Amino acid sequence: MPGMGLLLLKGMAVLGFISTSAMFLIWWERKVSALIQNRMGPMATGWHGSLQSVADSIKLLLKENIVPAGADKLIWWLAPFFVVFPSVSAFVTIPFSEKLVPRDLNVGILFVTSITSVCVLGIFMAGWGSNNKYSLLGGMRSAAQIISYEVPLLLSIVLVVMQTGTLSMVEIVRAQAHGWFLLRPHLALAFVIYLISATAEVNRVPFDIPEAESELGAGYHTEYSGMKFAMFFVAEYTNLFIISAVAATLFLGGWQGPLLPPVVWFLLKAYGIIFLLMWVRWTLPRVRMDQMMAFAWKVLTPVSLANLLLSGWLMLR
Amino acid sequence: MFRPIKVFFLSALSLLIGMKVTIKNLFSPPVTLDYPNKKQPMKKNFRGMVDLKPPACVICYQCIKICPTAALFLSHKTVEQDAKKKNEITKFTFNAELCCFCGLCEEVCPTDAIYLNQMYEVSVFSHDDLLSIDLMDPKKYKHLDDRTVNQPEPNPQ
Amino acid sequence: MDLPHLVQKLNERIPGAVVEQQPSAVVIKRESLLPVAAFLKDTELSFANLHCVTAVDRKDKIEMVYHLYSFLHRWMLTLKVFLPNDDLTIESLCGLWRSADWLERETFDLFGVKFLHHPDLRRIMNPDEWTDYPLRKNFDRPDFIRLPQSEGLKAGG
Amino acid sequence: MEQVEQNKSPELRSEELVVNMGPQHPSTHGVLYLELRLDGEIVVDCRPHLGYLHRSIEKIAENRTYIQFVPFTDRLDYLASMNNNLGYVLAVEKLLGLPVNERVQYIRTIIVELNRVGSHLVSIGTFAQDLGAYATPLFYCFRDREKIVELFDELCGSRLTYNYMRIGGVQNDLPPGVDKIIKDFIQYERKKLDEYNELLTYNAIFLSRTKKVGILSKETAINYGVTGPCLRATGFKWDLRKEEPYLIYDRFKFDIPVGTMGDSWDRYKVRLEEIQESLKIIEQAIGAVPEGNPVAKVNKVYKPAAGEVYLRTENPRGELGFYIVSDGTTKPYRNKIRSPSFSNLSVLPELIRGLNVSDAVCVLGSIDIVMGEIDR
Repeated sequence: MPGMGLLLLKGMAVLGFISTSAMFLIWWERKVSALIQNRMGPMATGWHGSLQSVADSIKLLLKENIVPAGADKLIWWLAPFFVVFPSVSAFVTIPFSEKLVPRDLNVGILFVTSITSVCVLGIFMAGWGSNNKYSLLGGMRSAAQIISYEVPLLLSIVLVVMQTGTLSMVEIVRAQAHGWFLLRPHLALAFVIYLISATAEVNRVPFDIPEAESELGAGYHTEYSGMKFAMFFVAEYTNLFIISAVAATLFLGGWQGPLLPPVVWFLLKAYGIIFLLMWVRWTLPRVRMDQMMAFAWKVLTPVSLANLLLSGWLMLR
Repeated sequence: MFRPIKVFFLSALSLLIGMKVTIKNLFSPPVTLDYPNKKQPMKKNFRGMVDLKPPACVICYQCIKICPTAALFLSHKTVEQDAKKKNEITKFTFNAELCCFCGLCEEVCPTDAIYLNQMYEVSVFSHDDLLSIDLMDPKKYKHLDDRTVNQPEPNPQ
Repeated sequence: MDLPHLVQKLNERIPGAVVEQQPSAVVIKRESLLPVAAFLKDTELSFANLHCVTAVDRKDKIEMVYHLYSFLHRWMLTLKVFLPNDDLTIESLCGLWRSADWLERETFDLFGVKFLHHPDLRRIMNPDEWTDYPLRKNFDRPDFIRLPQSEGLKAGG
Repeated sequence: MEQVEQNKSPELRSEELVVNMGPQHPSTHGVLYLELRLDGEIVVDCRPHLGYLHRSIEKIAENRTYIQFVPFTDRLDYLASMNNNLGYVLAVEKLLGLPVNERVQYIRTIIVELNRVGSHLVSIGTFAQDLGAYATPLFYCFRDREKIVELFDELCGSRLTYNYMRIGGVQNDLPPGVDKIIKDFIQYERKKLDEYNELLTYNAIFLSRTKKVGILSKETAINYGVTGPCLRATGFKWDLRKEEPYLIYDRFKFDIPVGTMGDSWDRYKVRLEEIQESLKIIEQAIGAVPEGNPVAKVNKVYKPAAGEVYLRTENPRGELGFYIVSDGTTKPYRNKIRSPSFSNLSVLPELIRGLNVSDAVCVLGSIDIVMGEIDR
């Protein structure tokens, strides 16, 4: 079966890309944070510590897997898979270029948003199964946060769908052939809302309340060690890449750009957004739980609804 | 009506100003050192491990008396040499586990025999290696030597 | 405001409260601690701040020392109460100054002085199951070493 | 509200969650252990447990001579060792009636104020860290503090536990060229303070996290014996350096920054402004250091007459008091240390009741405790 072989190859390619991308992002984040803080960051392994992530993953692979006493074993074991699996599957529809897309589903964007929201299940399972009060608090916070930020996130994506009339990611990119959506005012607002909600979606500063190092230790993954912790870590950075890739696809014209090959353009845009998020992370303090919820429901949701209504009216007119 | 909008924009502006600060620092050179490869020279009167120049010691016990943590141990005996009575150190040890590196022994010493050297990488694999370091032994810090920069020349006077 | 003046005032208001006037402190009777404290806090003297509560073990008695401060008169008053060794109880000042809470717990922990009507009299620093009072002069445990003495010091110093 | 509680069926009852925050927790500043009772995320009650860093320094003091105890004062408030040294040394000097010369006074003032700047920088950085600003302000503050620490390293040979003050003087004279180093530092730090303002002070998230959080009223503060920046943040203008000048503080012009409502932001702001004021003092003092020999011999045996002394100094965290009782021997009969953080921490349960966990961390960070001097 030649089709099966191709599928397998695609799957391998996606997995390979995810792991290298996550490793690169971890190293990059450490470097960016170090430079922002006037430090040097990892320097020992490889050129400027570029092999640090490899060394770390070997360390994590070799580490003992500690199961806390009184943990809800099944849930505790399953949780990391529930976090990693959706973020890996979301890669299916990401268009790296016109040709290089694992599978161009005609409901692509819907698939990405729905599959990534399964993550919250894994996080909550991790929080509940660990038999740790801090983890439980982290899990509860995470559930509340991710579900509330799903609303403005989807509302801002709906605007793009309205504009293009398609759910396919490839078609959305093609629709931007004559100019990025970012350059249109109502879509620029949607972009900002998308970026804020997506930051909350992947638990990054200033919305890193589920982890909240200074309050909850490490939140939902306090009790995880070794490879299980690594899975959470990889999932975090994979999610980060996905939201940036989706943002690049929806608002920044995806692979389109002059001179350079399409894949390079796409990665440049995606990593550009990741850098922006890193820059934000190492600058801002964390918001409080109730403030964050209030921001989602009292500011982001009404604003995106109003934006949706106004631009819908303008489109129909 | 306008106040919330004004507040919102000022808040957004304040976040952007904060990000300006961090991006400025991103492009400024790091202030830290690539530590194990490059080392910062210690200051002249840095208080490291206790060290002794045995010939200079006059066995006055000042350092033993002033030591707040009793980290130093000294005993001596009197020997007759050329029909003259002479004091000789039998044991002079230093317990780095107890020492608080206050430098009082260095200050009271009338002949500057006891001093604190510039070693700062003094970790060893066993506590026992720190419990009683024989100050009379010139090679006592040999195992730490290659880790420490600009260590003072061994000066037996 | 000075000490003799204050003692005179105290004698007028609460006769028999003052036992003794020391150069920098007033010693009062144990029974009259609460009325004296209330008088000092609430009248025009306005000692709003109970700065420090501690005790001194004088071997034959335990001396409670209260440092009161008046922001109005910028004056620190030292109040003392003598407690006999066989009856180490005294009224708590928690009702007047909340700062007394932890300071009295500390004194209880380290000296074993019982404070009556204290809201939460537990040991604050040492383990709850301890029975010793470490700051008493007769505190002695096999693992307590006042200052490790160098053997050499006995021989030579 | 009570009716709601009664109407709940037994299956739907809710429990309070007891969370042990500490002794090992990222934001309890050492080994503080808070027993928090939570209703959801709201703190219902808080019980601090101390003693994890108890080294019985007061008992040690009774068994050491006066000069031997100076290194131990370093270990009280380890972020402001110079200030602790000074408090102890001043108390002993008062007990002895020992005069010190002008140069010593000036050197002490400069060094102590520099250490105050360093200590406040650490407290600002860790406060931002507690609020979740991942290490960036912390590293900036440490970067600036490093300059002070380097200077102290050159001065006395140590970077944290200085053991610099001596009874009747100091350990070493100022190194040559120190004027320029300090003046450069003042210029540098003033620029950096603007940077902190941009990065933190008026940052919208920072403001929303700290404004009106953990409001401490003036009456409560005085009743609990709260001192230092926490007291000044309530609007009460009280600074021992101004009100009861020790050393030579009466010769310098400086202001006492005060807050308006005593919330976490005010406490932070007071510290930030105190750095400015300290820099002013240093700037005035560094130009006026007279000649003389500040170095005191350490091998002297001090035998104060029987008596007692209570002396307070304004530490970065509040009023540090030393109550020394002498019985005429070479060792103090009793040495009580009244540490500012101890009293400041005792007000914590009052402040965080009814707030949520994030705010509890914020309030704890803004009080700025050092466990070394709480547990002693």
